[in-house]
Amino acid sequence: ADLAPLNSDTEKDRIDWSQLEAKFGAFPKLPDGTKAGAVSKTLTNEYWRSLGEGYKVFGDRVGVPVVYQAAQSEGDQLGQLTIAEGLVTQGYNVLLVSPQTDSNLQPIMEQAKAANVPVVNVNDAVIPQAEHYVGNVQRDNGVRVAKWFIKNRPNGGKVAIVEGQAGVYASVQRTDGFKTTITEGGKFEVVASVPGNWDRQTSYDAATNILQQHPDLIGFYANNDGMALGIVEAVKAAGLQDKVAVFGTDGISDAYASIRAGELTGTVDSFPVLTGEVALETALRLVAGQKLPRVVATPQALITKDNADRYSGPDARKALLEDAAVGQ
Amino acid sequence: MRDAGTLIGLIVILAVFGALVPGFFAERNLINILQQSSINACLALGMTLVIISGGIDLSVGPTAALSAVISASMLVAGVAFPLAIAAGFAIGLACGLLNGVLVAHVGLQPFIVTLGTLSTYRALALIYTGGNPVLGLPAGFRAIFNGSLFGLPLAVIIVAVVALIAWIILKKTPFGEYLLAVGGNEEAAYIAGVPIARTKIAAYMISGLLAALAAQILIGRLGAAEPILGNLWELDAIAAAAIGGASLMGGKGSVVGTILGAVILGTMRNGLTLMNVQSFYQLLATGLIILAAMLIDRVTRGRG
Amino acid sequence: MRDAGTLIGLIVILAVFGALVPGFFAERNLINILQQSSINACLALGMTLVIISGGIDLSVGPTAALSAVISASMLVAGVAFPLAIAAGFAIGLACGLLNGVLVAHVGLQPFIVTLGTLSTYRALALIYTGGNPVLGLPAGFRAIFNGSLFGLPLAVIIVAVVALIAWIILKKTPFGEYLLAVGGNEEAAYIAGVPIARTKIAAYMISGLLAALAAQILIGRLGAAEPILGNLWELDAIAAAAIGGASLMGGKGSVVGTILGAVILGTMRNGLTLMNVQSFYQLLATGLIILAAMLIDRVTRGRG
Amino acid sequence: MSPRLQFAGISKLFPAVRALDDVSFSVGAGEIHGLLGENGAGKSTLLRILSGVYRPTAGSVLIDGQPVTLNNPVAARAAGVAMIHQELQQVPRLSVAQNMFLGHPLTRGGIFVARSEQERRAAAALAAIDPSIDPAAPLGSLKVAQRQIVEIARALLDRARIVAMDEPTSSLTPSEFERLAKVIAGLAREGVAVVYVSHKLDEVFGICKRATIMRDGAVVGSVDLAQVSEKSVVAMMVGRELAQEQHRAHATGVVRLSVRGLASATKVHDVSLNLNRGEVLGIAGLVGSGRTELLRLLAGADRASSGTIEIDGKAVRFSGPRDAIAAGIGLVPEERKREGIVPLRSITSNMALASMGVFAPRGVIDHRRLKRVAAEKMKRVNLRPFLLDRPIRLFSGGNQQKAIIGRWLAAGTRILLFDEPTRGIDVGAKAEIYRLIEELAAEGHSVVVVSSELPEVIRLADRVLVMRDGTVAAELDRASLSEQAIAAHAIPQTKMQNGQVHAGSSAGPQARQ
Ligand SMILES: Nc1ncnc2c1ncn2[C@@H]1O[C@H](COP(=O)(O)OP(=O)(O)OP(=O)(O)O)[C@@H](O)[C@H]1O
Ligand SMILES: Nc1ncnc2c1ncn2[C@@H]1O[C@H](COP(=O)(O)OP(=O)(O)OP(=O)(O)O)[C@@H](O)[C@H]1O
Ligand SMILES: [Mg+2]
Ligand SMILES: [Mg+2]
Repeated sequence: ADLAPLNSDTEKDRIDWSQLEAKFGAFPKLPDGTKAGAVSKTLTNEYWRSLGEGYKVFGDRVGVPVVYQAAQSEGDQLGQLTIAEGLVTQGYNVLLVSPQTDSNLQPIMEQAKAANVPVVNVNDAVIPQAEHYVGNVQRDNGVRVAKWFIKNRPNGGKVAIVEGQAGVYASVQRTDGFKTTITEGGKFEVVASVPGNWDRQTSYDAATNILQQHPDLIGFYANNDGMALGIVEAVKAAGLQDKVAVFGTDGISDAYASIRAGELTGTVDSFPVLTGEVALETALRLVAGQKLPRVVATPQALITKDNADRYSGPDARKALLEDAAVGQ
Repeated sequence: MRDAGTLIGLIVILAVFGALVPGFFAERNLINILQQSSINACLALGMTLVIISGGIDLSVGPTAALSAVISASMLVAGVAFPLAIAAGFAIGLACGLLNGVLVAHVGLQPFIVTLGTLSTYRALALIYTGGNPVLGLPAGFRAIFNGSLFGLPLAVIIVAVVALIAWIILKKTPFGEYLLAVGGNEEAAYIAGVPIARTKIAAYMISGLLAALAAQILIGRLGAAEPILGNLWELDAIAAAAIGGASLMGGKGSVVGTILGAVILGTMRNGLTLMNVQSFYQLLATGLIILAAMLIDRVTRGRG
Repeated sequence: MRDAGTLIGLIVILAVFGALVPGFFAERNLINILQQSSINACLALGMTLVIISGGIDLSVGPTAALSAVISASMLVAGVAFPLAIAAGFAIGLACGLLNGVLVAHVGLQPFIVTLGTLSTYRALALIYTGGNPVLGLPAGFRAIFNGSLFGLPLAVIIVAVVALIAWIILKKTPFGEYLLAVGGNEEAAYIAGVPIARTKIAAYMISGLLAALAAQILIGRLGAAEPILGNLWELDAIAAAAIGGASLMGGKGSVVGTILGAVILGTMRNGLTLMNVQSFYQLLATGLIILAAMLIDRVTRGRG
Repeated sequence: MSPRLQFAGISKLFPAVRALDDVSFSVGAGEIHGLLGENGAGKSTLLRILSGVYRPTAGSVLIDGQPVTLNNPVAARAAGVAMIHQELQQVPRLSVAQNMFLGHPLTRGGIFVARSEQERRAAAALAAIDPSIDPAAPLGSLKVAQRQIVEIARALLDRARIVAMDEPTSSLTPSEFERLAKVIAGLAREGVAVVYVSHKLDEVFGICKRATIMRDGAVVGSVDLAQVSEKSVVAMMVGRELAQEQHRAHATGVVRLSVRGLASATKVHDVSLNLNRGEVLGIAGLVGSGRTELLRLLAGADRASSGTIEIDGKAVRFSGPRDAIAAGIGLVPEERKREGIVPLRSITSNMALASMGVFAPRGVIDHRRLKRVAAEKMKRVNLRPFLLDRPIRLFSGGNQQKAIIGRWLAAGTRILLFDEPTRGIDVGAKAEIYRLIEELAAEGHSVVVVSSELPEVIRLADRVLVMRDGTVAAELDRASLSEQAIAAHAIPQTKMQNGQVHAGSSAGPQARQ
């Protein structure tokens, strides 16, 4: 049967990560010699390294070797396909892929199907034919930041967005989530939405220009943390750190450090290590023959100075489980 | 034989991976290498002709993207395959034409012209699609580029045919002589009656056409066309041509060498992946192997 | 005056933005433009010298990244500023030296050499840092590159001084003549006794040094050194040099033109951001403005 | 006393070619020594070894009896060798003075180039031959002849012990040669050893006492020029007696090419001429009189601003050389390296470039036919060495020229335009080219020959047009043809009076602002 093209943000057949054990029981026994292969976008971004860490943590826990590879740069679409094809050839029992784009790993879906290997699409770009997806809701990143502004800046004002690479799924979704949510009430005005190309320097320059034109700006939303940290420097250089709130996305460690130092206002952490653990668990449950919902949602949380400690360190998982329980 | 150096380079690389990676020489893997090299080889062939003519085409990736999204959206809208494919090719030719006219008639530097059109064509692809991928290509279309013949993927066969045609063009036709003459000494070629502008424009148009062909192969494989497809393709294509002995000063280049160059790059990617080399070290290896390939070539071919 | 065309291009662009963007000509914004152009200008100056010598340096971004992460990690480890900065400069020189030796002594094509080192240096920076940014640069260090003098950001003044030195080198010293000669007619230069290899190597080393300087300015500004810093810098630097009249065939280029080229690109980015042009259209504008700048240049300067 | 310069057993092997075979001879201090030989005899190769550009495969160079190692041009210069290269070795974007001091600029404090001092000294060196050349002008703005003078002047700057001149006068006029001869004599008086290569035998006989003659890379002999005749020297060069041929006319009364009021945007004004079937039309004039530009207009290489061209009574318009070639016109250009050859390509490819359509009737090149035609045409022009697949850049200038003539033979061109057809070409090949031109005329081709060598014009032309300041100043038929007659029409009257026979002196230093 043909699957409808997946939209990970709206798919009905979904389950929250916190309910995996409750609904599908303890982690099952795996066939001997099970090994997992994973490929992600690039290791030049901490987010993807943390995801790999999560794979390894869970793999070690259940005694499954995991090979984790990444393309040489973000946007290296065919290179990533080559890597994924190599993994299929080498006979891994399950593949975890975080594609560069919605379609560049499409052939893998077919090759893996032919080889009877389940594929789990982990985060970011969404392969329409994916049978399994583990990750967060990209749009929600932007929505959460917008809600912070609506709650904490009740008088509204001017805000600006610094986007990632033009045309990239995560970038489009995050931007759209923020823009749509924040403009709903009519109090906020998005005065600029410009490309930062995932690049710190570009974002710094863009923020400088925006601040110069709109000195009364009250906040920035950046599609990732690297860009947000560049913006923070620009805000500091303009002497506006008390007036302008800056938010990033991803929750890399530098972002936490900056939040604790009172510079970056906040970020939306999507807990890459935990995501990696959940993704591998999902993948291995599939190997064991369990039938799981199409989407397993992983946690997200808006991190600010107040709650930074709660979501970092050893107790993060517990905190997130609590959040999940509240949310249910 | 001028391409011997490149061939030796390829053999060395194959031998090293063969020794290090079990199953490297499995038929399935060798076919994988060819398939994975085919798109770059396709682009690199066009690039070779442009480079021989004394130019360079940085816009191949965005040309492919523009061609892909337009073909794809026509296909999704139900247009007949031949028409949709033809439209994609026409886009490729048009992109090449603009590059060629700016270089040949207006007299701008090829590097800058195609740097400008690199952004322009990409922007057009993004604007046309609103940044979204075009999904749901008909299975029939995908079958065209996804089939096999004699156990070889059709994409490989198509590119082999293109290579043969390019070889014939370069070795057996007046146009090939004109390319070499224009790149070798434009002034002399002019006095000898070579149609300079037409020759250059044709080279860019072929490059555009082959970018469009690469796009068709790719979207057939992927089942979707994205406006950001083809990112950084130009660097791989140039690297393949240069490893194959093309001189960026013009007047010099080889179809066989370029194909070998593309296969060297493909082999390297494949082998490093199979060895599970971490991506930073893969990047390192990529850089070093490009340098090594040029060094081997240099040593075996001698100065000049 | 050869740079008049470039100047006219800049004036046109300034006039257009001035008309469209309120406050565009505010002193603060003009300073912004200069500051935002300064890093590219710094790189483009080195690139200009390399291009004049008949080469190209695609590795400036990764050179800067390698220099940045090494300086930064020394600074964070508490090494004295001058030592850490000197180490960064030494890295830049070493990267340039390797490029230069491969081009001048081994005789490889500049495009391919620096395409190879582009990957290699980037990989080294990533491996060295494990992919993580180096954070927490001492405030004292940051102050060096972040200060102002006479109301101008220090970065701008530093680059202006570099430009002046580059201008003197090109116009007044034997080395400048050698660069023009080597790029203009290498054989003639050799026969005349110009030290070909040394001249080329020096050009690449200057380019590496200026990439390192750009890196210091940037990490001073951002307070962090990332191994992925400097992505695609080479294209901007080449575009600035080419808009400024440098010929990628060698033997031709202008310091003043390059600076104007860098300011044109900086102005464009600034103006488009201030106009809040959507990202796809910004990309389109970037491409079209590069083409337009070359056309204006072409028309005002005439053939050749 | 040992000679100033001695070549001892020099051999040079290139891939597939033995360019020099055990060459030995010597040149004394204060001697002007001619070096003669056909194209490809090895003269340039020998001098390139002397100037450190090539290294010999065997043998050595001795200066004042001491063996010297000349590994590169810098070492050669340090050993006291200055060289004027056959191919102009210059950087067009640098100024005249910068070119002259390239590689060893004068500096202030070792840091800055002392431009004004360089220009002063350059002007002094140039003054001996052509004071009108502005040392501050970009070299690229100079005409070929002036560039050659710059090249000569550069060699004079060094206080060299040995000056090697490889065809220094190939684009100079006789009057410029006269000045050069004085300069060379001055050098000899100062004890400099001069090696002088030229295909113009009268020059060699005029200024040299002794000469060494080479053939196929080996020395045939050294002779005392006072004791031998030109004819016997030529015989030594070519290995046989060259018959002194007389002009033979083949012109018919049928007009093939008719030009009326032709003008270019720059240099040519109101040129009208007729060219008949079988006719050889000579065009003489001073350097800069617009001859090259006229030929370029006729060949479609430049656009005419006004005027008409008719071929066989039909008006034609050229938007490029392609049109002219289609109409049956072909140009053998003046600057062979820049406008003639595609250096990396073979003789065959270079020959076939203008007639690819002929060799590829169905779109694909018929290589068998191409090879056959190439062999035939290259035999006809007597290419040496007869290696049709070898890149043309490895051939001597004369043989490159032959390949370009072969290009038009292969293209079936009916109107051939020769611009300085024998510049840098040896007596043997020259005779061959003259014979070719006459054969072509006899076959009914129409030929235009632009030449600065008046004997050449007189030898070949059925009729001569003299150009002055971009227009036709006179037409001379064979009856009234003489060097004096040509000179009288070529030289502007005012210049005649003060004896200044120079083109382009209006661009002199005084005129510069
Ligand atoms: N770099 C090279 N590689 C191979 N062969 C060469 C090279 N340079 C010269 N030759 C060959 O060496 C021979 C001697 O050439 P050379 O240029 O010395 O002749 P020449 O006497 O100066 O002739 P001309 O009168 O035409 O200048 C020729 O056969 C030429 O083709
Ligand atoms: N492409 C060009 N652009 C500008 N000026 C030119 C060009 N070609 C020739 N000239 C100039 O036109 C004038 C006529 O030169 P031309 O070469 O036609 O003279 P010529 O009689 O053939 O002399 P020569 O013996 O030097 O060839 C010269 O002053 C020359 O510098
Ligand atoms: Mg010679
Ligand atoms: Mg002339």
